[in-house]
Amino acid sequence: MSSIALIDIAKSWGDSTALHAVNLQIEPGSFCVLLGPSGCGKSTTLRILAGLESATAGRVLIDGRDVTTLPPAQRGIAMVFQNYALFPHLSVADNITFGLSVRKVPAAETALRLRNAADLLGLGALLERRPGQLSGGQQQRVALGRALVAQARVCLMDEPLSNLDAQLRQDMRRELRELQRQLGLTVVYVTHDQAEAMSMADQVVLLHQGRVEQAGMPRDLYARPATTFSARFIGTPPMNLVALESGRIAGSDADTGMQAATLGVRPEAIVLDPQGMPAEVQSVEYLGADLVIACRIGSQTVLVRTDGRHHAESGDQVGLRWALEDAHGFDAVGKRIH
Amino acid sequence: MSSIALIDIAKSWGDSTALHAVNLQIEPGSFCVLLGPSGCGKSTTLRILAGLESATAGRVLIDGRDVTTLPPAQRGIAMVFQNYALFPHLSVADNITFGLSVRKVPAAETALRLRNAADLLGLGALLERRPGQLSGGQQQRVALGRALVAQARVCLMDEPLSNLDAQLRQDMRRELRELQRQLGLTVVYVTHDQAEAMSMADQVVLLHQGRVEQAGMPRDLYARPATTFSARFIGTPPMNLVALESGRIAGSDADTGMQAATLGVRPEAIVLDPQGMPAEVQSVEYLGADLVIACRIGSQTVLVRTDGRHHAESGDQVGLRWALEDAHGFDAVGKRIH
Amino acid sequence: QTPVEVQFYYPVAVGGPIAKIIDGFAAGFMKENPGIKVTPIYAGTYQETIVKALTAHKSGTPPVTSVLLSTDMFTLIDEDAIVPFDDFAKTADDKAWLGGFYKAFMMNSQTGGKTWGIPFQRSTVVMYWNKELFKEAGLDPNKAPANWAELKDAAAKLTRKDASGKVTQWGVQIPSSGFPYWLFQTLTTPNDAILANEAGTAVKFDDPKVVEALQYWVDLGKAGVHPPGVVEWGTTPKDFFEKKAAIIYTTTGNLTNIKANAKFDFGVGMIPANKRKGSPTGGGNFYIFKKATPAQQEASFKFIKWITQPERAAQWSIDTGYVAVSPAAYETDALRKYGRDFPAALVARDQLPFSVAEFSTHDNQRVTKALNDGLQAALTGTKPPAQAMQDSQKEADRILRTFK
Amino acid sequence: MNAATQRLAFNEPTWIDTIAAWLLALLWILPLAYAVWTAFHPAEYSTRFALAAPLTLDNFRRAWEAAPFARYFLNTTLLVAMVLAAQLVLGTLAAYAFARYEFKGRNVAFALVLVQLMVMPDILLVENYKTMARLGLVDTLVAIGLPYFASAFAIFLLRQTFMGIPKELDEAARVEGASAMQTLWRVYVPLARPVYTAFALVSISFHWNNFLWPLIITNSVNARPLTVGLQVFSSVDQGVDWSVITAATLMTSAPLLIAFLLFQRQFVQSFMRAGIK
Amino acid sequence: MRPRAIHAWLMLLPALVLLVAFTHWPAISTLIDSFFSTPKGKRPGVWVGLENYEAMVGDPVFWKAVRNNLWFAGATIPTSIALALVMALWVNERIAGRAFLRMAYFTPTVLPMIAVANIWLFFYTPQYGLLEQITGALGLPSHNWLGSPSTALGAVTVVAIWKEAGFFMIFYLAALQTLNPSLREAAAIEGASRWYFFRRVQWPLLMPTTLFVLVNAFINAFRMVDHLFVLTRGGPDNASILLLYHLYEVGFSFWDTAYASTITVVLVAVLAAIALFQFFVLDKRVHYK
Ligand SMILES: Nc1ncnc2c1ncn2[C@@H]1O[C@H](COP(=O)(O)OP(=O)(O)OP(=O)(O)O)[C@@H](O)[C@H]1O
Ligand SMILES: Nc1ncnc2c1ncn2[C@@H]1O[C@H](COP(=O)(O)OP(=O)(O)OP(=O)(O)O)[C@@H](O)[C@H]1O
Ligand SMILES: [Mg+2]
Ligand SMILES: [Mg+2]
Repeated sequence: MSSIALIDIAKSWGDSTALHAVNLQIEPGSFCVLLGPSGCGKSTTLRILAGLESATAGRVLIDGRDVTTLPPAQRGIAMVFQNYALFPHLSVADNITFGLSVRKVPAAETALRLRNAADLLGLGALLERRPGQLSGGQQQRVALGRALVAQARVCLMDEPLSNLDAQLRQDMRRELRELQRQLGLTVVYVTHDQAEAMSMADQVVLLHQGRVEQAGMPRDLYARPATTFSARFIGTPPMNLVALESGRIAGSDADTGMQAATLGVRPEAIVLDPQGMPAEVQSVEYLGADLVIACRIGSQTVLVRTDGRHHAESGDQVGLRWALEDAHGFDAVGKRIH
Repeated sequence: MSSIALIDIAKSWGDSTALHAVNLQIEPGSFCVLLGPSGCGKSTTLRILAGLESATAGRVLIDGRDVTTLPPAQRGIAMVFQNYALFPHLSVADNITFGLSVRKVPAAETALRLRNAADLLGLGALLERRPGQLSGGQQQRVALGRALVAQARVCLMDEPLSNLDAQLRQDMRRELRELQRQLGLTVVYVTHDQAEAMSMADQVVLLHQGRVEQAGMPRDLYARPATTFSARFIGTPPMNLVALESGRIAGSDADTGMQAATLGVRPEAIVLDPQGMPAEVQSVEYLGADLVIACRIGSQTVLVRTDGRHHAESGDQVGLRWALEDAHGFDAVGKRIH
Repeated sequence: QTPVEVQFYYPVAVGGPIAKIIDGFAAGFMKENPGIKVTPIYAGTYQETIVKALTAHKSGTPPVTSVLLSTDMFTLIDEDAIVPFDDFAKTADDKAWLGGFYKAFMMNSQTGGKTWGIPFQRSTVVMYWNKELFKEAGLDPNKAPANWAELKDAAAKLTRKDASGKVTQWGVQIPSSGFPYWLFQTLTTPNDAILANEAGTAVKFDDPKVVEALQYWVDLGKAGVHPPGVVEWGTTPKDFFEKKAAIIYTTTGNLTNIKANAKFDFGVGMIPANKRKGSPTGGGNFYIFKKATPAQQEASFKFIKWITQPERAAQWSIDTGYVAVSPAAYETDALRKYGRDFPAALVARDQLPFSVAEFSTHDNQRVTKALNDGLQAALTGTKPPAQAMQDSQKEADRILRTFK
Repeated sequence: MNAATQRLAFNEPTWIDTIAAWLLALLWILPLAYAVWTAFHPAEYSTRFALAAPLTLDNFRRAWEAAPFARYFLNTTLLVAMVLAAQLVLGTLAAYAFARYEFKGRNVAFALVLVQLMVMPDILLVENYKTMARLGLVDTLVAIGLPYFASAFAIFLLRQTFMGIPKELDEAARVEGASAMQTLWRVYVPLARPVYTAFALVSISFHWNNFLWPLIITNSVNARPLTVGLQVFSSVDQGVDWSVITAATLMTSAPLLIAFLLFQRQFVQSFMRAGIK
Repeated sequence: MRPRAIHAWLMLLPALVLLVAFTHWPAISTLIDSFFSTPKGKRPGVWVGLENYEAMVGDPVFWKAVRNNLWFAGATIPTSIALALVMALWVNERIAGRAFLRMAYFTPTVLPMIAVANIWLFFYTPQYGLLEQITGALGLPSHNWLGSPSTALGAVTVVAIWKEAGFFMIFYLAALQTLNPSLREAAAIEGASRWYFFRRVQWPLLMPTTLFVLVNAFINAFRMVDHLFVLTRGGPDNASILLLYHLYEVGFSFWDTAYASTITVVLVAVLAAIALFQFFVLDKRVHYK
């Protein structure tokens, strides 16, 4: 089990700065998920951790040891690259066992690990293929396999499941989590999938424009977003942020009884209740299990998530209601006040 | 607006067969989503449609015209590649406008389309960069941009949003759908994201091992899966498939009143009700808005999706209930019976 | 006692199994002289051989002896690479041997009263003519043109054109690529001009007789009986076989080749005379290198003397087509018989009394190039002959300045 | 992605290209074609192209007998193999250092390497002869090869190639714990295969045909390469005997031509981004 | 020094040692020789300063060689590179008889120059040479290609182009094989013509190879003289003389080693300056990640 610390890490390429003084503490044996919009610096953070990119400033500690200038091979890490980076000239089997053969792991052990990984990832029938003969998802699984067999103490994964179907992803998540617990791996995991972040993470780190916006347990981030950015970023559909004018929803008389610049309320926290706040249905999105209804109150639009078997049509008049504890208040600069 | 038809399309590489006699009819101006597990042949279908891969058998019609042997350029298509296929030596702007300059679109028009696409995709500040200087998601957006500015009548997209964060993906979906409607594009879209498939598609085609498993409107696929495969593939968490022994859930006395080999019921259709079928909580997964509880009845495990604010612990005794119309019956080979 | 080892570089400049013959000689010599081990080393063309020899010399490990062009004598002396033979010729027998070579060959082998080279594979330029074409042109096939006037005359008759006026057969062809100066000597010598002095320190390119000789050559071209421009040496025999040229000037070394490949009756004759008869000699001499040990030098002297004995010289001549280097060789039974069966082989010998040294001076190649450039300039019409020769003379004077 | 095996014909040569390519090829192969014609016919057909010309192997017999070609073949094969092996090893190491390492003096070092391209080896004959004499290597195969072991041409070529290898793969290998040497050997070298093939073909051809230096530095049949044997026929004192030259040429070049036909199959799409998104 | 730098130097070491021993060291001694007179036999070379350089400036043959060489370079470099590219583009694709075409283009590299030059000699021979047989059949007048000053240089240039194009073809071919085929697909979707695809995609991505080829073509234009020894020997009257040939004459015929060193020094210095300029200026622009 390895702990990881990033201390004041910054990274720029010429004028463009990808990371500004990122600080991060990851407990040994924990599963840390990096979350954030595209281009916020997740991969860069991972690559600095791996030693593939040199930080412009700051230090990287693994197990308390300063590894800032150490080459990747000496950091005891495994990594799944966002772009897979498979060796095109090697078969799937050789790709997966590349690291093992480099480290001269005995043949029997290698074969065992390969078989396990291939079974886990459903690659058993493809071991002789070259990467060029695989589908996108299969390539991604090979990349994942390569990192798994390494059994490094620290495993960095950059969107390792993004090209897999829901089913498989679901299975993989479970397996990964299990593996991580079993082997006591410290995992740093980049994803843009909320569900993934929520279900897997011990700690979620939300990055925004090269800064840590909020870090904490998943439930905390969901239940108590520290900023409007956090609030909107986590949850699908995102939290409704409604502009208030002295406690009333802007452009309406609906009083929320809140002293805040912005009111936040999650779509799934809103119930349709004819006695609730009057609103008009603007549009409806069908998502299978759920229906997402966009409703208008005053000048604001509020999304409501409800059961997929519901029927609603644009123009319908509905009432909205939510519990007080589901209402979040933010100040003018987007900071949580209550 | 262009219609598309695939007639008995098959594709093999040596021994391995990616597609077996695929038949597909896509209405002009419609949005067709290809869905299916990794490696099922989605990309291959798209590439055959594009003329990048030659089908081993069968014909491709676009607008009724047989284009089976036509080169890609003459098919009037645009495409987002699963692996992006960006030109590494060209700037983002040049990548996006590559096709326009091929077709000698006037400079003003080119600039306009570029600006629109860049705005839409949030690439405005990156136009001078090379692909190598972009994050994964940014690269994907460039690939998307290149297809969008082409304004071809048929647009093929291979997991165009897989590397974007939820927020952006949400926005992009909406924009894409709007653009498609506005321009009357015929879109064939590969995704592994259920929500995407459900919310965007006019028609969903579910592929399985190189065959069309089921094709239809999203709601149909969700509401009336034709096979157990469809049933499990669509919906997250997937539909519970419970083995029945003469109407009872295997290993228990719980009578479902169903004459089927397998009973299907969606996790979101199950309500926790102390009066319901008795079950024991095995594990709990927290997903922010939702909580997924795995419960045991007899020898079977049933997932239940419930409100994220619920609390449940492994070992709790609960009762499960569902409406009769939410129960699906399948025969021994997995075909729907009612 | 270990035998004295004699490394011996030799070039191959003609076809045939030269290497085998040389190896045979070496083996024969070693049988008679068990204390000496001769190692013949093939060293490419003449040019490559001297490059190899001098490179080795400059690195301190030259061969003991080598066959190199007779014209390289001054170069080798200037490089201080060789020793004269006089030092080794101590006995009367040796001296007699030294005196036994044709005078024409010794002209290139001696300077300053010393003998630096021993003639070995020597040749001279002769004229070959196609008897069939002579017959067709109404000329006597057995009588070769003997002087310039006859040559020009015959050439005119032998030149054929096709309907479009394109020449299909040239009357005479004197090659001028590579070493035009040598062929030029077949014109200057009959015009009674000698191009260089014996010491190799002065040349006479602007001598009116030289210019006149050049003018004659150029005029042959202008008259349309000789191909225009520079004529390739290497293809000249082929031109002859192909009946594209009725008369050619080329080396006696070509005799075997022409005999084998000409599908018609041909004649070999002396170079046509003008004021006198004459032709330059050519080919290679033995040299002994200075950096070899005295024992090696002695051994090589022995070998050279052995290999140039009349029987061997005769054999060498028959096998290769080179001219035998001494009158005695022509007196051997073998060569006599050969001469009887193939009289053409004796033309070179008969021409030798009139032959002169191949052009050679100090800083030889550079002076030669000055002459070659002038000749080619005149032949291609870039410069009038007199002008060309004056320019060459000036350049040569400049080069030879330091040797005066 | 899944491209390599089967592709539709788009942007591929048209029949016009095919014709043009063939015309150019016929032009290019003309000397070889001429060599074949001449070598297999009696000398009088060396300039005449009559269909009825009789075939003969006599030219080959004459050529074969003129020098100890069997031994020369052996020497040349050993020489070429030795030189190629050394060039590849040294060139690969140096190219990798130039392509993937940042260090002080890199540009100067590279300039020094490039200088070899401009310095013509023949100019260095005398000096190099002296060196070989000092090393006691004169008249050995090693002496022929040694000055060519470090090839600026190889280093330059491989450097260019290595620079084009996706950095992602280098990174992946390093993360997997591969040392620089392992990365080089297991990632760079296999990916650069077509370029290695190209270089090998060129280097083999060059050293198979190299003449002046081998002639000068060797004396005995035991150390001499084929070209020394071939040169016997190029003496122009007697004029060019095309029949035997071409026969000798075909005889000595045939292994190269066959090797080329076999090796050219190595030029297969080995594109380097197949596993990279 | 940082460990990575040490590592790098270690990898360079074997090559550098050999280069120094067999290139740089002799090159430096050549440089030194150029300031001395040619040693002749017992007379050792003496310091003459720049005298050799002055002699070179006054040597008309040298200047003739320079002019010829510039012309030769101007003709061979662009032509052979262009042809090499076209050939490589062809034989990179599935074209009928691909193996044969590849071999045909590569023959100039395989065949020994000694023999090849003699074959070209036949091609150029007046009256019955191949060229004459063809032009004769077309009713054109006979011409002595190698023997007239106006065509000799052109004739040797053609041989050089023949040799170089096939040589460079192989490197372009190898480079083309490593291009990402996805790009071709993307371009095909966008409707790019072959020319457009070449111009916008293949050509820029081949730049590292082009740089390599360019530097070599440039140097070869001053180094390729083998065929001259057989074809024209620089003649007639220096009409086809090239610098290196002149250098050979001076060095190995005239044995004027000091003057040969002088020409070598100038030639190498100029070539190095231009080649290194090409390299260091272009190199930054040709590599894309
Ligand atoms: N060049 C090839 N040679 C052999 N098999 C191939 C080749 N390309 C693809 N395949 C196989 O064909 C099948 C279909 O591939 P395809 O790329 O269409 O899958 P996909 O549905 O797009 O999967 P994913 O969601 O993982 O991208 C896969 O099993 C794949 O391994
Ligand atoms: N080589 C580079 N030069 C300049 N800017 C770069 C370079 N590499 C990345 N960037 C920029 O740095 C920022 C962070 O990139 P990074 O790859 O870390 O994003 P990310 O969070 O992984 O995004 P994504 O989810 O899209 O993969 C991006 O804005 C990107 O454009
Ligand atoms: Mg990223
Ligand atoms: Mg795919």
